[in-house]
Amino acid sequence: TPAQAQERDEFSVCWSIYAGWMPWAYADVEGVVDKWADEYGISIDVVQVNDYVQSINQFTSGNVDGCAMTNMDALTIPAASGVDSTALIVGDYSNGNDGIVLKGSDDLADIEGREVNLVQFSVSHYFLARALESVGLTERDIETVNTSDADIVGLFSSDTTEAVVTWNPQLNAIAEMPEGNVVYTSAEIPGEILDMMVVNTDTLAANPELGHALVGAWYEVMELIEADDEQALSIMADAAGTDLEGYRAQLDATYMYTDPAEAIELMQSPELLDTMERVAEFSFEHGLLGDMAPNASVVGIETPSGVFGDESNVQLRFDPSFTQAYLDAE
Amino acid sequence: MKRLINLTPSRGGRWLLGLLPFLLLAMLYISLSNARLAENPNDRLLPTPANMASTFYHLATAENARTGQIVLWADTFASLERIVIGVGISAFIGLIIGIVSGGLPILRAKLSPLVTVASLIPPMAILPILFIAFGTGEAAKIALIVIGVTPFLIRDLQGHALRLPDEQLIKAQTLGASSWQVLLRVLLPQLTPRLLNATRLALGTAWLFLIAAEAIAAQEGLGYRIFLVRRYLSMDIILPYVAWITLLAFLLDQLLAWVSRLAFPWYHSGEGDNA
Amino acid sequence: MKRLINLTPSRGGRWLLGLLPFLLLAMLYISLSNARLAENPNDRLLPTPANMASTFYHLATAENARTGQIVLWADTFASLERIVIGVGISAFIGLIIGIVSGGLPILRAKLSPLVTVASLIPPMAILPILFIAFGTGEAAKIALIVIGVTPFLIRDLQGHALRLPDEQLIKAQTLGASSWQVLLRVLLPQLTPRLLNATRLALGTAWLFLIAAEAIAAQEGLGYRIFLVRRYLSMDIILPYVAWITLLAFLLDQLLAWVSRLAFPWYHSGEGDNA
Amino acid sequence: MSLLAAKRLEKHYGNHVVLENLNFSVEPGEFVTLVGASGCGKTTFLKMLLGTEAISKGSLTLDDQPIPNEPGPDRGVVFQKYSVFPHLTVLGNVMMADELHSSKLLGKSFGAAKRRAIEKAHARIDEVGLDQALDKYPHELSGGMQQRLAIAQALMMRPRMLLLDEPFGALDPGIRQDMHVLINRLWQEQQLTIFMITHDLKEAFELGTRLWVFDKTRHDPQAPEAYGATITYDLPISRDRPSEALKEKLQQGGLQTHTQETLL
Amino acid sequence: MSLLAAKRLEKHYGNHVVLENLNFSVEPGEFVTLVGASGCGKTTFLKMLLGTEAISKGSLTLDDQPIPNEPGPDRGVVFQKYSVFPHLTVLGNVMMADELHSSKLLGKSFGAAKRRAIEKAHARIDEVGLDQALDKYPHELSGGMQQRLAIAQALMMRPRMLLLDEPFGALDPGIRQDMHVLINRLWQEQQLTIFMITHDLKEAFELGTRLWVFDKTRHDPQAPEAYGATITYDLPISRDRPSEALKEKLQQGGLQTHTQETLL
Ligand SMILES: Nc1ncnc2c1ncn2[C@@H]1O[C@H](COP(=O)(O)OP(=O)(O)OP(=O)(O)O)[C@@H](O)[C@H]1O
Ligand SMILES: Nc1ncnc2c1ncn2[C@@H]1O[C@H](COP(=O)(O)OP(=O)(O)OP(=O)(O)O)[C@@H](O)[C@H]1O
Ligand SMILES: [Mg+2]
Ligand SMILES: [Mg+2]
Repeated sequence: TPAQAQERDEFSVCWSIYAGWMPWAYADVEGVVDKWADEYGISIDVVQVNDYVQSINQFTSGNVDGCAMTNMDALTIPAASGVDSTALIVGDYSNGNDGIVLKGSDDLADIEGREVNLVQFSVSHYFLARALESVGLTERDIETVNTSDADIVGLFSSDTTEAVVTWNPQLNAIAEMPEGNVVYTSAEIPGEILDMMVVNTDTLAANPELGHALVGAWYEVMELIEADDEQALSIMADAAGTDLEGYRAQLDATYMYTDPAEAIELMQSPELLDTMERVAEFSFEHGLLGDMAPNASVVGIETPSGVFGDESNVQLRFDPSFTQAYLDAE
Repeated sequence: MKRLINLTPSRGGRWLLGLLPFLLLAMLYISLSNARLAENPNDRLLPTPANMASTFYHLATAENARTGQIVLWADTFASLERIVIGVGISAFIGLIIGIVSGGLPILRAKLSPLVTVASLIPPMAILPILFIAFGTGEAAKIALIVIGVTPFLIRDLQGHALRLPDEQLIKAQTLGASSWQVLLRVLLPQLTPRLLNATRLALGTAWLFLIAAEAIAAQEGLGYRIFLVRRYLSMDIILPYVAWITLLAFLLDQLLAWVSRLAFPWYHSGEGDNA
Repeated sequence: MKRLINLTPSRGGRWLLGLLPFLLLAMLYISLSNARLAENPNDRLLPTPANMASTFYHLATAENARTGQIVLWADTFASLERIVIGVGISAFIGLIIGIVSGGLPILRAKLSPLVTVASLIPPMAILPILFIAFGTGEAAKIALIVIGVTPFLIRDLQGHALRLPDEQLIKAQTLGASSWQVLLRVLLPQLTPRLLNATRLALGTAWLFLIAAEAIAAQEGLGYRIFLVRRYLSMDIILPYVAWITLLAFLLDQLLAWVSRLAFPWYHSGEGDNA
Repeated sequence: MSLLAAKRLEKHYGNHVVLENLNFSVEPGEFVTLVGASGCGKTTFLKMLLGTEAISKGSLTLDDQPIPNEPGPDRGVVFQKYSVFPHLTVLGNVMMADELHSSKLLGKSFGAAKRRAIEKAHARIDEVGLDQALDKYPHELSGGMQQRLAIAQALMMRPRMLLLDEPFGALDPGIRQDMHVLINRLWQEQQLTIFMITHDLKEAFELGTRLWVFDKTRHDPQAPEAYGATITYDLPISRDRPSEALKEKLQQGGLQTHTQETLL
Repeated sequence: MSLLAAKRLEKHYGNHVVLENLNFSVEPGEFVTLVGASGCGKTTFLKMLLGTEAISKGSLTLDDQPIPNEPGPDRGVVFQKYSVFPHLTVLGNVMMADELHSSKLLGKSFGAAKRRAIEKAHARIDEVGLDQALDKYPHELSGGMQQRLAIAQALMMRPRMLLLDEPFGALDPGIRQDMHVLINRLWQEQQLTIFMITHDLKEAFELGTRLWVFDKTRHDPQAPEAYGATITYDLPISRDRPSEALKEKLQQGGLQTHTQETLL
C-alpha cells in the first residue's frame, strides 16, 4: 500500500514460537537486530506473537512490515489477500519437524477411517495430503478435526483421540508418550515446507535497508548455530519454553540453511517452482485462494527461475538478491 | 425549559433515538471499508456490506460439496445443541446443589468453600485435564460449558435460597412439613424462576465457553467456523457470524424471559420495565 | 432429633466441614497421579505434588538467564497490571455511562439499545478482530478486558440508577438541585459502592479474557506461561499456576469487598453474612 | 394442668442477656397480648415458644413436657410479613397443610385427596372472607387480605396455640379494626390459645384477656447488656371493664417509662 | 389573591380518567388534609402540585402563574419512604440544601461556607429533636427518626408549601402521636401551607384546618376508568370543635362508602 511504500526508518517484524524461528528471539534480546539496524540507520522492532495465525494476520492487515511464516501460508494468506509479499529469507525446511502420529499402529495406511486432529488448512493439512498420497489414500478416507495447536498435546492424552498431525515442539512431546507412534514425517518430503521471513514487497522496494539489516542479523545468528554455540542455543531454548536438550532435538529435525549460498541455490532452483505449484493446487482445491478464485494460478508466484500463475497478478516473490548482497559483502 | 433529568423522549422518538448510534456506527464502517478497499481491492479486513451479505447468503443456502450440508445451519445447529445441553445440565446441577446447600445449613458448610474456590478457577487453564476426563468429542465441549457456568448458578441459587425469609421455612414447619417437603414445596418452586433468571445471566458466559471450546477442537459450530476462517482474515464470514451469534444470544435470552413471565407470573409482579 | 433443615454446624465444625471436600479432592488426585505414574513414570499429565512444589519454587525464586527476571513474579506483575488497568478503565467508563444513562432518560433512550446489543456479542468471537484492530501490544489485551467487562458494568449500574427511588431525585430537586447536582450528589455516591460490587462480579470474566488474550499475543503473563508450556504438557507448571491464579482472584475479590465495607458502611447495612 | 409454664426462664446471646427470670403459667383459651419497648426481647420470646430459639436457662414446658426444639403443627404462627407463600394462590396456600399431611413424599395431593383438601380449604377461606380471591396470588392481594390469608393458613392445622408477631403492624387503621373483629371471632370459635405481640396498647387491651409488659427491672449503664427484660406487669383484662380505666392505672404504674422508650 | 387555585382541573393517563373537575383555592397558611379510597388519585394530585405530573386539562395556578412543570425549592416534600439520602449522615442530609445552593458546581461547600451550613443545619436538627444523632446514617435511625429527618431536610429551603404523602403511614401509633405534635408546631412557627395525604381519618381531623375527601361521583360499571375522582367534600375543621362530632356528620353524609372501600 502507498503508506507502506514511503521511505521510513522505523519498522516492525513479528515471529512466533517455532524451532526454525527461535533465532529471532536470540537476535532480539541479544541486540543483533538492533546492531544491524543501526548500521543501516533504521530501527526494527521485533515482536513475538504467541499465536502463529495471529502473527500472520498482523502482517496481512499491515500492522507489521514482516513476519515469519511458511511458504504455504505466505501464498494463501497475505498473497491471496492482495498483499504483495516477498520471501526475504528462506531459513530452513522442515526435515522431520512435522509428523503424523497414530495410536495403536505404526503404519500410515491405518489412518484410513480415523478422525485426525490437526490445524486445518495449515501446512499440516498440506503435509497430511502429501502423506495420504504416498499410501494411495485421499482426504475423503479420513475425517479432519480442526484443533488449536497449543492444545494438541493435551488432546492426545485423551482416549478418544486417534491420530494427530502436528509440528515441533508438540510433535516431540507426543512422540514421547507411550501410545504415540510417529508414522510419517516431513523428512520424507524435504524442501517442501519452507520457513521464511516474509516482508511487504512495496515496503522493501522503498526501503531496501530493511532487507539488508534483517538478512545481516539472521546470518549472524546462523553462524552461532553452525558453531553450535551453547549459550545462544540455551537462550533460544528458554524462549521456546524448553531446555537445551529439547531444543537440540527440535533442531535435528530442521534443516537450517546456515549457509546463505545454499539458500540462494534453493530459491533459484526450478524445484521450488514445482513445490509452489503443488502448494497452489492444494490450496485451490481447499478454497484457500478465495471463493472467487477460478483456478490454482490466480495468484502469481515469482521465483528467479520463472513465474507460476497469473503474471499480471504476482503477489508472492522469492527474492535472493538480499541474501546475495550479504554473501557478496562477506 | 425543564431540567435535563426531567426530559423524557416520546415513545416514537425513543425508537429513533435508539437507532441513531447504530446508524452512526454503520456509516463509520462503510467509510472505513471504502477507504481500505480503494487502496487494495483484495483487502479482506473490512469487506463491503454487499460482500458480506452475499457470502452470508451463500453460507446459508449453498450445500457444501463434501458434507452435503448447508454450512450456516449445520454450524448453528451444532452450537445450539451444545449450548442447550450444556446450560441444561448446569441448570439442573445448579438447582439441585443450590437448593440443597441453601436449604440445609449442614451441607452448606461442607459445600460452600468448594463452590467458591471452583468458581474462581479459570476453566480455560485446566483444559488438558478436561480432555482426559471427558475425551475430545462433544462431551468435552459440553463439560467446559458446564464447568464454566455451574459454579455461578450454584452460588446465585444458594444466595437466593438463603435470602428466602426464614418466616417461610418456619411457617412451612408449623404446617407440618418435613425437611424434604420444605425443600420440595417451598424452596424448589420459589427458586425455579430464579434459576431461569440466573440462566439468562449465565448465557453470556456459556456462549463464551462454547466458542472457546469450539476454537480448540471441533468439526462444525459457529465458533469453529470463526476460528477456522480467521486464518484467512475472512472478515466477510466472521462479521456476519458475529452478528448471527449475537442475534441467537438475544433470541435465547428473550425466550427464557418469556417462559419465565408466562410460567411464574407471581415472580415478576414486583418488576417495572427494566429499560 | 431435629429436622435436617434445622441442624446447624457449630462455628469450629464449619471450618472442618469446609475443608473436607478439599481433602477428598486432594486424595483423589494423589491416587490418580500415582496410578498414572506407576504405568508410565514419564507421564506429565498428573505430576506428583512434590514435583509441582519444586517446579513452583524454582519459578518463584530462580532468575531467568535470558531476561534476568524471576518468572513467576514477572508473569504475575504483568497480568495484574493488565487486569487492574483493564478493569479500572471498564469501571470508569461503566460508572460514567451508567450514571449518565441511568439518570438522564433522554440519553438512556439513545444508549440503551447499543449497550444491550454490545453486551450480547460474545467477545471471544471478536477476539480475532480485536487483535487486528488494536495490534498485539498491551492495548489489545486491555481492550479485550474492557470490551468484555464494560457492557455488563454499564447495564448493572444503569439498572441500579433506574432502581433508585424517584422520591430521592424529586427530593433533591425540591432542595434546589440542578440536573448536574443530582447526578453528582445523589447518583454518583450511591452508585459508587454498587460499582465496587459489580466489579467484584465482573472480575471472573476479566480473568477469563485476560488469559484468553495472553494466550494469543503476549511475551509474559500468567496466561502466556500456561499456553507456552501447554505445548509440552508441563502440568507441573500449569497446575500450580492455576492455583496461583485462583488465589490472586480470591485476594482481589476480598480486597474489593473490604474496601467497600470500609468506605461505604451505609451500603452494607442491609446485609447478612452471605455464607 | 396448665398448657404452658415457665420457671426462671432465661435467654442469652453470648454475654448479652435478653430475657431473664420469666415465670408464668398460661391456661388453654387465654389470649395473651405482649407489649414492650423495641428490642426488649418479645420476638425472641415468641421464637422460644416456636422452638426456633433454644432456651438458655430455666424451664419452659408445654403440657409439662419441655417445649419441642423446632416448629411443629401444634403451634401456628403469623408474622408481620412473609407469612404466606408467594408462589401459591390463596387456595394453594391454605391447602398446603393438608397436602403436606396426606402426601409425605410429594407434599402434593391428587384426585380424591385433592378434592377433599380443596373442600376443607374452602371452608377456612370463607371464614376469613377471601372466597372472592381463591385463585389470586398474594402479590395481587392487599396487605390486609394477605394477613387474613396467613391466619386462614395457620388455622388449617387446628393448632392449639397461635403465635402472632405484630400481625397488623403494617396495616392501615381502618383495615386493622376489621382484623380485630376477625381474630376475636376465630379465637372464640376455635378455642385457641393466642400470644400476640403488638406495639399498639389500644389493640393489646381490645383483644387480650391478659396483658404482659416486657421491661428491664435492673439496668447497669456501664454494661447495658448485662441484664435482660422480664415480665414487669401481668394484668388480667376483663372484656367488660372499659380499657380506658385500665390504661390509666397502667400509666400510674410503670408503663410511662415503657411508652417513653417506645417513643425514643 | 389565593396561593393555589384550580379550575376544572383534570388528569388522565391515556383513556383512564384519574381526576376530573377539581375546583378550589387555597390561602397561605392553610393545612389541607386529603383522604380517599386507595387508588383514587391522591398521590397523582400531589404530583401535579410538585410538578412531576403534567395537568391534562383545566388550570392549576400558583400565585396566579401556571404551576411549574418540575419540582423546585418553593415546594418541599416528604414521602412515606425514601425521603432521605441513605449515603449521608443526619447532618449531611440537612446540610444538602444549603450546599447545593452555595456551590453550584460541586454541590458541596468547604471552609467558612461549610461552617455556616453546619450551623444552620444544627438549628433545624435541634427543632426536630435529632441533635443526639448528628453523625448517624439513616439506616441507624428508627422509622420515626427518619421521617423527622426528612421533615428537617425539607424545611431547610424554607419552602412556601409542604407536601406530605402519608408521611406517618409506616410508623407505630405511639410514635405517630409524637410526630403530630412536631408537625403542628412547625406549621405554626413557620407559617407553612401544608397538604397532607393520610389514610387515618383521626389524623386528618387532628391536624388539618381543612379536609378534602376524594371520591368518584359518577361510576360506569362497564367502563370503570371512564370517570375520575374529584373533591366530594371540602370541610373546614375548627381546632376547637371536637372532631368526633365532625366525624359523625361526615359518616352520615357519604364517607361511609369511602371507608368501606378502604376496608375493601
Ligand atoms: N440471633 C441473635 N443474636 C444476637 N442477638 C440477637 C439475636 N436476635 C435478637 N437479638 C437481640 O435480642 C434483643 C431482642 O430482640 P427482639 O427481636 O426479640 O426484640 P423485640 O422486642 O421483638 O423488638 P421489636 O419490637 O423491635 O420487634 C435485641 O437486642 C437483639 O439485638
Ligand atoms: N404513571 C401512571 N400511568 C398510568 N396510570 C397511573 C400512573 N400513576 C398512577 N396511575 C393510576 O392512577 C390512579 C391513581 O393513583 P394514585 O397513586 O394517585 O392513587 P392514591 O390515591 O395515591 O392511592 P393510595 O392511597 O393507594 O396511595 C390509579 O388507578 C393508578 O393505577
Ligand atoms: Mg419483634
Ligand atoms: Mg398514594
